[in-house]
Amino acid sequence: MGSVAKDVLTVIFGLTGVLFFIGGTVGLLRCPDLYSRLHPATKCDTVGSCSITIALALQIGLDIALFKIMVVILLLLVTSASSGHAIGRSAFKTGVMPWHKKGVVPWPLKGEDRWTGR
Amino acid sequence: MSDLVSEFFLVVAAILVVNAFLCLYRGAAGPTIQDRIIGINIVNTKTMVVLLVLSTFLGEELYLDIALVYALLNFVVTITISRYIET
Amino acid sequence: MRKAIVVLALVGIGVMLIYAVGEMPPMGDSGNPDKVHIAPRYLEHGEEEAGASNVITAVILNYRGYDTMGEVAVIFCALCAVVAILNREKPGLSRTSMDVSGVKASVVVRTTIRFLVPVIIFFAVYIILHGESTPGGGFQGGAIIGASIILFTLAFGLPESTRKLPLRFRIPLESFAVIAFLAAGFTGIVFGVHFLTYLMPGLSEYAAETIRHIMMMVIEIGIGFAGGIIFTSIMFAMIREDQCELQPDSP
Amino acid sequence: MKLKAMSRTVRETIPLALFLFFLWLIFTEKTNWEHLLLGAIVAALFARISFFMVGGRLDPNLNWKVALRFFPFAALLSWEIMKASWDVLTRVFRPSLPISPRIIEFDSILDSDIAKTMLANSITLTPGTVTVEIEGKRFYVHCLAQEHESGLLEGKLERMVAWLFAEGPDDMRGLR
Amino acid sequence: MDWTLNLLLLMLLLATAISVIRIKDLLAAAVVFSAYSLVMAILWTQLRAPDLALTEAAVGAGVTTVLFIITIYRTVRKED
Amino acid sequence: MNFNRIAHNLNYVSSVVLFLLGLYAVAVKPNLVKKIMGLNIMETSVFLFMVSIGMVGSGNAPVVTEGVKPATMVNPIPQALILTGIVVAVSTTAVALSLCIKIHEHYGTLNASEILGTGGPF
Amino acid sequence: MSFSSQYPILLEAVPLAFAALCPIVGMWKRKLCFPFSVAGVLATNFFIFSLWGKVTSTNTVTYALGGWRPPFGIQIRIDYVGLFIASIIGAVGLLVLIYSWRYVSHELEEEKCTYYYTLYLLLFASMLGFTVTGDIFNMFVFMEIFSIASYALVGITGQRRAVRAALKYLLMGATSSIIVLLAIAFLYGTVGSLNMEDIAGRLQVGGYTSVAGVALVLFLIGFAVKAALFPVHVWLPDAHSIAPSPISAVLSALVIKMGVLGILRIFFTVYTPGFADLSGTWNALTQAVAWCAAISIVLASIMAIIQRDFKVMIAYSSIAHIGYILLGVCMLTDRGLTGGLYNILAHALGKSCFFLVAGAIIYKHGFRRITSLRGLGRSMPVTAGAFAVASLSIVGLPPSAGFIAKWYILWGCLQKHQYAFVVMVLLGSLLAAVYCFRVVYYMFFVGPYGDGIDEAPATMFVPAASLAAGTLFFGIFATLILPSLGSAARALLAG
Repeated sequence: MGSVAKDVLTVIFGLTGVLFFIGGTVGLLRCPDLYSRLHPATKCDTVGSCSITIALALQIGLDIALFKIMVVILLLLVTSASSGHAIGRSAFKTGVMPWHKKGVVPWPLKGEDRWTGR
Repeated sequence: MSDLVSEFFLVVAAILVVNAFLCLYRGAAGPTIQDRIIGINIVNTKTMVVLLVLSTFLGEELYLDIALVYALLNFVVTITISRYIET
Repeated sequence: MRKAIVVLALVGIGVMLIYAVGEMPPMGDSGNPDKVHIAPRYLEHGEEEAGASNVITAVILNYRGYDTMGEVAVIFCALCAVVAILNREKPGLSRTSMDVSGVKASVVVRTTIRFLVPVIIFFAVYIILHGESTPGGGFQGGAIIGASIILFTLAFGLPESTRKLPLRFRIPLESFAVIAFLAAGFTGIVFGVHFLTYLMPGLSEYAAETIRHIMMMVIEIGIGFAGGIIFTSIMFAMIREDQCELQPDSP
Repeated sequence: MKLKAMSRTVRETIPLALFLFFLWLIFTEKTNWEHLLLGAIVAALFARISFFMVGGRLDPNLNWKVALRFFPFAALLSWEIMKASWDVLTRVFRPSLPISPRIIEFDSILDSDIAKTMLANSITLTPGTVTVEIEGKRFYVHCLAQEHESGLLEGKLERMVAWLFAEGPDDMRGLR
Repeated sequence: MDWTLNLLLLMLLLATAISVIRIKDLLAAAVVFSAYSLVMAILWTQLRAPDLALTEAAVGAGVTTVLFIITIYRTVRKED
Repeated sequence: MNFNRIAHNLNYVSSVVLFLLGLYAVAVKPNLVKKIMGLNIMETSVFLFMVSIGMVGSGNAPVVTEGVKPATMVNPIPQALILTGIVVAVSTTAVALSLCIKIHEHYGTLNASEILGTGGPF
Repeated sequence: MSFSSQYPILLEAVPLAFAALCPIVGMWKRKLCFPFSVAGVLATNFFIFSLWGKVTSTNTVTYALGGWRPPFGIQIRIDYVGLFIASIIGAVGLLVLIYSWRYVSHELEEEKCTYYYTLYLLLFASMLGFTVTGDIFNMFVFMEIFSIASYALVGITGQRRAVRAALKYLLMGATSSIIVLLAIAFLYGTVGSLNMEDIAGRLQVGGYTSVAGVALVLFLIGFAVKAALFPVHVWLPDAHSIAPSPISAVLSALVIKMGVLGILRIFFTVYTPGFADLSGTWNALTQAVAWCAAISIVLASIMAIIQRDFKVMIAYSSIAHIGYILLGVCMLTDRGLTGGLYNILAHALGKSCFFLVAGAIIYKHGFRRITSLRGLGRSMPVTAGAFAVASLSIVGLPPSAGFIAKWYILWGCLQKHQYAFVVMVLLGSLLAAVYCFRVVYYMFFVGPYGDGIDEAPATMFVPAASLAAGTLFFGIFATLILPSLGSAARALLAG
């Protein structure tokens, strides 16, 4: 691969990553409630960081640092999914109702007591 | 690494820091505590990516360890808070 | 009223500090007083004199090792202080509000932590052992070990953690860092050189350097593990809630 | 008897030790024999310690077959993740913000902890869905829009995970 | 460019510090405090101090924040 | 005052501002945990100040590697001192927080003006 | 290298080692903690007093840690003043430790006793380290150790007011520590060194003088909080009166002296008096400290008079005595400085005796009101007698050590023609007489007298009595140390 092509690919991947990150930020600021904020937080950031990692990897080449970056990214995948779940669960357990549009039933209500938890 | 690309990465890092600023707004203003955690979580992820970028740009692999520690401890804080809230 | 006085005093201090900052030598200049006096020697001869390619490690373990001994004594002291104020957890009896509430950690979190804890502790050990050549060292690794144990406690509860790390195991380890430092120092005294000298006289060069390496590594490991256990004990003492104490262990 | 138990312990520790040694190689970047020896000792020691900490093997459902099957699974999953992020991205940037979130619940066919964890994490990372709670086999998932809900209830991800861990009824497994 | 990044980080640091002091919910303040530590750590990589960045990430973001959270849960959550 | 140089020493100035913010929190905020956070902010500001002193423009981290001359490395001494400082800070924080827990057990509140009574500076 | 030349480091390393081993011993057998720590303090005392001969013959003993030449490594530097204070620490520390045996087993839960002794040994070791070190950052580290240990020891009982006092102490103490660290940062940024003598030499060369001046102010603020000087003394009355009595004794007798020692080191070793460029700032600051000290003498004495609680009264008296010491120091004459240093000894002995007596009374009877001390002169003759003798020293009457100290301080003020200070010192002594002799009056001259003797245990009254005897001894045989103290003061003033 020529050096110019590599640089172009780097820039493309980097810009994609930045786009995803900006998307995450915008989503975080625009979404109406915390459940919907979780979506951009967990997804866009993960993809964005993966994309930027690919851009970096193109520049680094096959090096031991690449493996280290991959370990970081793997860890990020696992932890961001788990922490997203943990945050969502803590809200769900404490009875935070999801925001919903008019006419949409946000939750197949089975028993009222679920929402009266602490 | 050519100069252009390193400049590009610095711009990326700066954009990410600006992004982190905006996320911090959610962290500081979010109505519920979970909102704040999400905001801070994103700030942390961005910080980590900035570290990765900086380490490549400065050519110092030393900073990769720091990024790894970030990823781990971000998780610790999130789990601690959410675990405490839900009980 | 009080606030006004405080703000006034703050403005006074602020003006004084800003003035001093304005008179400071320009930042980042390599001709500043602090960069021409002692630092050059550390940077140039740090590796062969002190035996660590990370100059910071060379400074904290060798040139200013006495400070680090004080630092270790500080965390030991903090542990004693916390334990003296809040008491130790009682084996088999102490609970946290999480344990009592009966809400178990989510299965996702539990499984993830189960997989992550070995990796985190291993990473901490890597950081401890490689303090001489890369950033990191005993204390940082210790903090990470502490964090991983708190994760474990959050997922599986305090009784489980205290069963895995019982008091009779933790108490000797807590003072291990200070003891390791003092042992290195007293070795020097036995050999008839100054306290905290790592190069022993009367040995061949290779043997002396090997012994220095081993001593520094023992100190790093000591700081790391003792630090981790100290943070763990502090957290256990702080997590434990007295009103839950009387409930016996579940079989 | 005791010897047998010991040999079982050793056998179950070895994969973890190998994994940790691999991590050590990545971390240290040095290949002289002192570092390798140190790495081997530390990896063995810490495999043993973690064995003690988590009280047995990391997970009984993990074996070599799962490790081999993981690679195609990961490839498929990353494609899904990419689609998901693009979807969320377009929704977020649309001025009208076309979302209509609700929480759905369904029963999973999966049984073991690790499979449920994998499914939950995959759901969290894929189209507009976040797992908010697991109670036994019942999953509670927050969906961002109608399409996501139907996509989830189709059960593609679940079948993938079932295939990965060789769980659930036979006709439900498979990569499609 | 380096200078700009430095300036941005310093502003971020000040913003986090001010919000730590201003937020009434102590738990939220603790969370923002961990972000403060992380920004500090990145500033330290800018100042070529990798050891300190590692320490700050491990101690400031990990141990100190966890201690704060534990304390807040054993005491009160709202500042009054 | 040397305003030109003040503008040049941006890190110094922001660390002074952080110091004042922390001191403000310690002195004025009624909540004890908030005070301790202020204490931490003060400490980090001093750390930032001290490490900035040792900075060399476009320097390298003080780790001896190939191709890096000692002359371009930053000063390692402040970094080593601050490492000790961070440990001291976290120890103080731990002791202070455990005292807070004990105080809450006795008083049921963490409001300094209720606990200490008015009149004291803290 | 001979073993005796290692004494300067063994001085701190030995108690630290005992402190580190104490929890392990306590885990094994809880009863052994006390003899173990006594052994540690005794061994340390041996090293301290063995150093006297060397220091008096060579003036300063230095020790390079790790074998590094001083500006590159940390140096231990024991001069006459340092050894003088170290000896006070050793002696008072030993007596108070013996005293605390019965007291602690009476007041504290059994589980906490181990950590009481550990913290006590850490406090002891770090005060010694602070006293003898020759490096400002090392000084900061030791300062933090003894600060944390004393916060914990104040609140160790876990009672309502104790915890409150401990937190108040902690907030002020930690703030002052940070200020000291900031000052160290400023100083390091301008001179690039951390060794005290090296800094002194490099400050003489000049450059960045104004920053060094600001650093001096910050140092002064920081150490003044530790020493409880007038405007920043508010933490002291609470902390010292509510702590367990042996701890009050150590805090009053030794820990606040560390702040004074810090000021001494900064004023006379780091920023030497002969320092040309900064002498204006330097002189102004000494004047300011002198005025603060004089105000704190009068104010604290008045506050002590209006107290009803016995221990709070003694605590306020400590603030007044810090005022005497700093007033003497800031007169900048050899007489005044000698008097200030001598008052460190006199106050350490007298004040720790006061607190031990108070502790014995609380142990025996459980009351703290001054008016309820009636008739104790009969029922507890040794304890009350020790109080009466020590109060001579606190008030400053012959033949006690306090008299010599006050005499020299007055002499110093007269040398500088500062008659306002003379008046304030005399007024302070008068007020001290009022609050001390009121207690003595209640003890000896007011009934109802109990029937028979009801004395505290021997491990409690013997330390108190020997401290009281010490005040008399150093009053009568003052010439044992006064001449060398005078020459040490002259050496400090010469820079």
